[in-house]
Amino acid sequence: MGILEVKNVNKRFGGLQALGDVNLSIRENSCHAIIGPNGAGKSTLLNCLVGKLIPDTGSVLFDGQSVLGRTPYEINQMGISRVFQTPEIFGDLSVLENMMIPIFASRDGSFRMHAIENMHNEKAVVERAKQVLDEMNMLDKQHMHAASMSRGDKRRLEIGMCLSQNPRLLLLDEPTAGMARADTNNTIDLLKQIKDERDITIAIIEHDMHVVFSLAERITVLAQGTPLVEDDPENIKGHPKVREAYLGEAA
Amino acid sequence: MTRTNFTRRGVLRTGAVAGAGVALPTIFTASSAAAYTNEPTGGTVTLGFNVPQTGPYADEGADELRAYELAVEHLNGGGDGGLLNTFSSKALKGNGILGKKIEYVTGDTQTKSDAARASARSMIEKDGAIMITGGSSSGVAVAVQDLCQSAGVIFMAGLTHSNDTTGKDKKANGFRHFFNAYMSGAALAPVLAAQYGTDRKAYHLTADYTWGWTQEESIVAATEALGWETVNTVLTPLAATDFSSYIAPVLNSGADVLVLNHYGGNMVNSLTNAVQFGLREKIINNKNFEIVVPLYSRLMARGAGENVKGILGSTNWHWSLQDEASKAFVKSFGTKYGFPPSQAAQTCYAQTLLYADACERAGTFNPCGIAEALEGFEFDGLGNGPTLYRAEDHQCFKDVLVVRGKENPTSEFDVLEVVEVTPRAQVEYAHDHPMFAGGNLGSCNPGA
Amino acid sequence: MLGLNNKDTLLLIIVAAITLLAPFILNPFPTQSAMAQFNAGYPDLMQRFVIFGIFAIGFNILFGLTGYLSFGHAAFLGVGSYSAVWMFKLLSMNVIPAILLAMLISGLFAVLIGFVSLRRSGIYFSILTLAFAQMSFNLAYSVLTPITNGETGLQLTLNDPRILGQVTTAEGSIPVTSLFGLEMRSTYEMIFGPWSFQFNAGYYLCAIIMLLSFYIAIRIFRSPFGMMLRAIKSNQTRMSYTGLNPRPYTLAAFVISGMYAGLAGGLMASMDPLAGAERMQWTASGEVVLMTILGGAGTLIGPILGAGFIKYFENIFSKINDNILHSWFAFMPDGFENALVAIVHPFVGKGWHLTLGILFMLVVVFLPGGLVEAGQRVAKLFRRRKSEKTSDESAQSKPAE
Amino acid sequence: MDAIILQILNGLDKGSAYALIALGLTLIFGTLGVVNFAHGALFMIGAFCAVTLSRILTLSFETVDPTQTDFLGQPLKVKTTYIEAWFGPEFGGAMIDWAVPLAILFAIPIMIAVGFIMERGLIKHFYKRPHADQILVTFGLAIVLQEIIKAFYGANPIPTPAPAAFKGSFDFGVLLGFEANAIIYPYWRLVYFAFAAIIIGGVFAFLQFTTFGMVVRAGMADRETVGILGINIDKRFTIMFGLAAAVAGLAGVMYAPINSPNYHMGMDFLVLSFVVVVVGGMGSLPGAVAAGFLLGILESFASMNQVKSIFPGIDQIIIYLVAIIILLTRPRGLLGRKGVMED
Repeated sequence: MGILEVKNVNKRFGGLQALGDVNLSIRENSCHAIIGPNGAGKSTLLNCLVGKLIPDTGSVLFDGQSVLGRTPYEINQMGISRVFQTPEIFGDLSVLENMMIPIFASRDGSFRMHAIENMHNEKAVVERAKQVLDEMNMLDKQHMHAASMSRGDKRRLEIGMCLSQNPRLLLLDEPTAGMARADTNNTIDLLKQIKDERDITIAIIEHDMHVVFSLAERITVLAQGTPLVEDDPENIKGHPKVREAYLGEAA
Repeated sequence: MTRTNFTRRGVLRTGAVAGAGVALPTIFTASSAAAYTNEPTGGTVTLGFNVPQTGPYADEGADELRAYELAVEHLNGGGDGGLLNTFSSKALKGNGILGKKIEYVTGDTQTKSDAARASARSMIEKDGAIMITGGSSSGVAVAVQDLCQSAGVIFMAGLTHSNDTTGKDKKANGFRHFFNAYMSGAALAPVLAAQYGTDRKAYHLTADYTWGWTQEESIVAATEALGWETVNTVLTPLAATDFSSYIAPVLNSGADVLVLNHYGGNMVNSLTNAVQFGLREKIINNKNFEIVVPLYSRLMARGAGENVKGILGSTNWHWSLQDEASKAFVKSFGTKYGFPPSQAAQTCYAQTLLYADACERAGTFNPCGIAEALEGFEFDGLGNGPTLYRAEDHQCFKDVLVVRGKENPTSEFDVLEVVEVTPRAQVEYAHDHPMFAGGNLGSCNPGA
Repeated sequence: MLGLNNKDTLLLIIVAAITLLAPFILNPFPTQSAMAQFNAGYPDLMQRFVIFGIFAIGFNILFGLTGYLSFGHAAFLGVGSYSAVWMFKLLSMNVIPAILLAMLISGLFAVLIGFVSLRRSGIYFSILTLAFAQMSFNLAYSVLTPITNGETGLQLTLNDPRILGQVTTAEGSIPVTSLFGLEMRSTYEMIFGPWSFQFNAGYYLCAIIMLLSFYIAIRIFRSPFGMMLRAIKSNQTRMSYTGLNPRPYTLAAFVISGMYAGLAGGLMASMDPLAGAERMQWTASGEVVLMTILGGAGTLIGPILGAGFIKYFENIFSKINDNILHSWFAFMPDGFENALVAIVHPFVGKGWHLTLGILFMLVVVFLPGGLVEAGQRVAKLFRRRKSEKTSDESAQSKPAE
Repeated sequence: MDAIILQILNGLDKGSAYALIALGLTLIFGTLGVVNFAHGALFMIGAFCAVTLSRILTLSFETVDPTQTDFLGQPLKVKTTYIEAWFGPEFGGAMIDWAVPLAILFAIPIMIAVGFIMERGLIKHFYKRPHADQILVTFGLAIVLQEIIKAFYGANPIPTPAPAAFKGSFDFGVLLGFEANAIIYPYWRLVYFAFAAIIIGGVFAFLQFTTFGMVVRAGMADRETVGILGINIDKRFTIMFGLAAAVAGLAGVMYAPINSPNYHMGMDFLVLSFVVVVVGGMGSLPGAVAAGFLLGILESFASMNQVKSIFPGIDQIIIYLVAIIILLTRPRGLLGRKGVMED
């Protein structure tokens, strides 16, 4: 029984079958990649996991509890954090503040009226935020305006924000899309380090095979809304169906 | 700018020293050395002219202001003396009021109760105005009158036509020269009956706020007393600009007269719309369909252009009146500004003179003395014939004009013609008449 | 001090000093001088400055922090005023219960409107709030006249019950608003040479409440809650994927700012017990938007500056007439004098709207951050002159005041 | 039944004005992303184009008529217009009579010029600025434009009658078999409705069938892509602004006989037209038109006595009530697209 169990999930948009009978099981503390050609339904699937979309049929269980019908913030509070394709950070806030918000969210839940409380009395949160920034090697940037950072740093910050919540499942949506090679490698190193140092499950949607094969322990190939194969990376590389549906096409 | 800053710093220092000494402060308002609010001490006395300078009534406000400036000029002994020569009371000598030269401050009511009060308060608190006058709507008049009552200064209302100003909202410190909705009804109804017959069915469109309601009530009562039937009364939103959806059903209702209880922009638009719908060419119940606008303002009527031709209404005063006082006023005003005065200008001019005269006769600027001098004051020579300032409600009683939109105007000012001068006796009413009940004049407040 | 950092404490102290010394600062010109026209140190306007300051501070908590642009905030001000006047009519002339009720009722009203309007964001939210406010105004002007007294505005009468206070004074007038016997209108006048300064009880009550509101606003700005609100403005998607529910945060901000508006309305009624329906009209809502943007949205001091700026123009410029112009330029030869009067004439008195419109455009074109930016630029100019070595600090972004 | 038809007709007419103003607003929103609070002022300027033309046509010289006297008792100065003096009373009189329709020709260049100047001089600096700044600057501009008009024409409404040929009203009721006077409708309002239909149709055809229009529509759908294609968007934006100004101005010209123009008529319409645009859905031209007519008709229905007797004061709030209901049931208005003006 994996930490995330997707069973028979279907999703239609009008006439388009975006997801057809998707079954997926992600083992705890593994790194699971979901790959597939454009329009294979990867993002739709991801959106079904985080509460942005509700599947027409099927079930999604996280640690034995259904996530269906819950809002994104409720699902986050259950322990799922999401990293977006283009980094979603609080651009108008400083880096340190960006980091404090998820820590508050983990501590106080989805809403708390701490309007008169003083930031000085939140030393624990500040310390924790600085600690995570330090881990991300971003402590020197803590006073920067988040929006003014490079894309790689934004990505790093976003991942750091997710990690600060100690999520049990980290969902990454094409974390290196649009990045320069150097930034991509940095991100891979960062994710490797996370994988090695923490008890965390990572699910990654990715286009870049370099990233996938550097990180993934298990790979699911999605094509036309249906899982084609699920196997270890070595087996996927040579799998004829995958070549046909994906690599062959891409190559 | 730098100099200003130095001054300010100087003030701060000296102020702090003075504050430390606790020597100088004196109290005023609640209990002070002065006998009443803003008692003039120097050689001048300040009046506050509070008129709409922005918003839809800005032109009316501008005309009021012209009249005030003219009145001040005449009272200070300038110009041709205007109505000082025709006024029945001869207390005024053209040397200001009680020997003090008149100065004035102006403000913008914006035709909003709040803004009008703010403006009036600033005149009283900052400029030391001893009397506030002006305004172009009843809401503003009532609101400012209430303020003047509590501040302890006299309020001489400008253009305000609602019964409430001297009815349920009357105040001891407030005085109205202008006529009111009841008088409009009382003056208009007999003329309507004479012109259009007593067997008429009326349809009222009424602006949905206090003034509209009192006017509708007054006109309905006056016309029904003469045999008219009221088919329907419909309230229209103040903010409405297009009245077509209210006017279109009129023809089909069986009514043969449309009464527009609208003022200002509302009146211009509803009348224009009604004429557009061709109501006036229709024959209903074998009678010509007629439109009535109970309260006319010449300034506003100009906005309706040709549509006012032949339409009956009432007005406080009109420049074509041929009595000596009206002629003198038109001459002074016309010579100075190049066009004839409006009814708003006339009432504001008259109010200023009446106030100054009351001060002279009372020998004081104390509001209580002035109120006493004005209460029950009978006068003539201000353009409205013999007039009484009634003591019970501070309402002037005088002749009311029934006018009609002129068919062949000779100039852009020549919009209305006087059909009948309704004598004062016909528009008088008891001060406790039900339409005016519920108020309490209270006692005069000198503010000190 | 007071749980604020040094910079905020300094700001609060400066604002407090300016507010408390306003009767001096706003009356820099001797009473009889020609420039006395520009004096603003009389009770009514000083009260207005701080009351609209409170209104704008509250509006800024919503707009400046969350970015939700409400176009119906005047409705809360109006509701607050009506509640306060009703309190004067029914209970007593003490301002405390009136102000409390004003805040309570406007808070409830804000919960109701906010709950519905906050289901949408952006301009859809703005139009929803506008629609609610316009409905309130239109109804208050017409159908609801029994509660609001329509066109005239709700006012006190000699027939009000006032169960805990006196119905009429000994002289037979309507009693005046007071704070446990201290009449709001009582004024000490201090004559110092050619100057006169007015110290008004009502103003000081408003000023103290304004300082308190300002202090609370600073605390909110600097609190975790304030940070959450800024996060909402910055990125709602990230907000909800971080496990935070934006809706209660925005609703809380909406209600807080609604209560600020109600407080302002209650104070307005306490200073002058008449509540006109116009203060709920969309133009009044627009005015507070303009005040906030003009001063600098999202900054602490900006809204107060904006409020002061607009109210100054409304009250001082509208009162300048040709007579006064002539007295200013009287020292010049006649031809010059008349020419100058003719040039200035369109911008003052009945033309004050024109001046205001031009200034709106100038400020927004040249000072995108509002009046606060002007201050910052001047400050920066001085700082640069003083020392060149602050490069490290200025590179860091800091939230504006 | 006749009452309902009557109110539908009235609503169509009100709706025409709303739709025309909202159309221009939406064009500006959709293409330029600018919240234009000065749009009402453009409508007002349009109406004053009509006033101005009729003033120009009635420019006159004065002759003294000793037989009559003016209000000061001096001999009356009689005014004769130059037009009548030059072209004879018949033709000259006809030109004065037809001032409003003629003003359409007069207004088009003026409005386009005003639009160009506004866009080049002011608005273009605000494309990248927050909406709040756009609101402030265009609101300031609206006040300035208003005050300028007020300085020239005063605050009172100025009568601007339609040509005599369009006076009176048409009896639809008789046509449909109702009794006389059941459904009457002024001729000029019919003209206004037809005019609005032509303008709306023209704008749609322009956007649909011209290359320029296609680029603009593409720009409304996705500004970035069009920018990437290397098309000079700036120039087109200026032209769009001119077009929107012309639409608003023409709406104003033709509206002048319906309600006498005054300097603040733009502000009266501004709030309503914003509601219309939003109810229609930001950035949707058909939405703006549909919402204009819908709200116009509902407003007319709400003013029926039968309706008012059930809900007193409903005509005061109907537009806002409908706006709230629509926005709550359809998050982006009637035909709005996702992501426009939601931040």
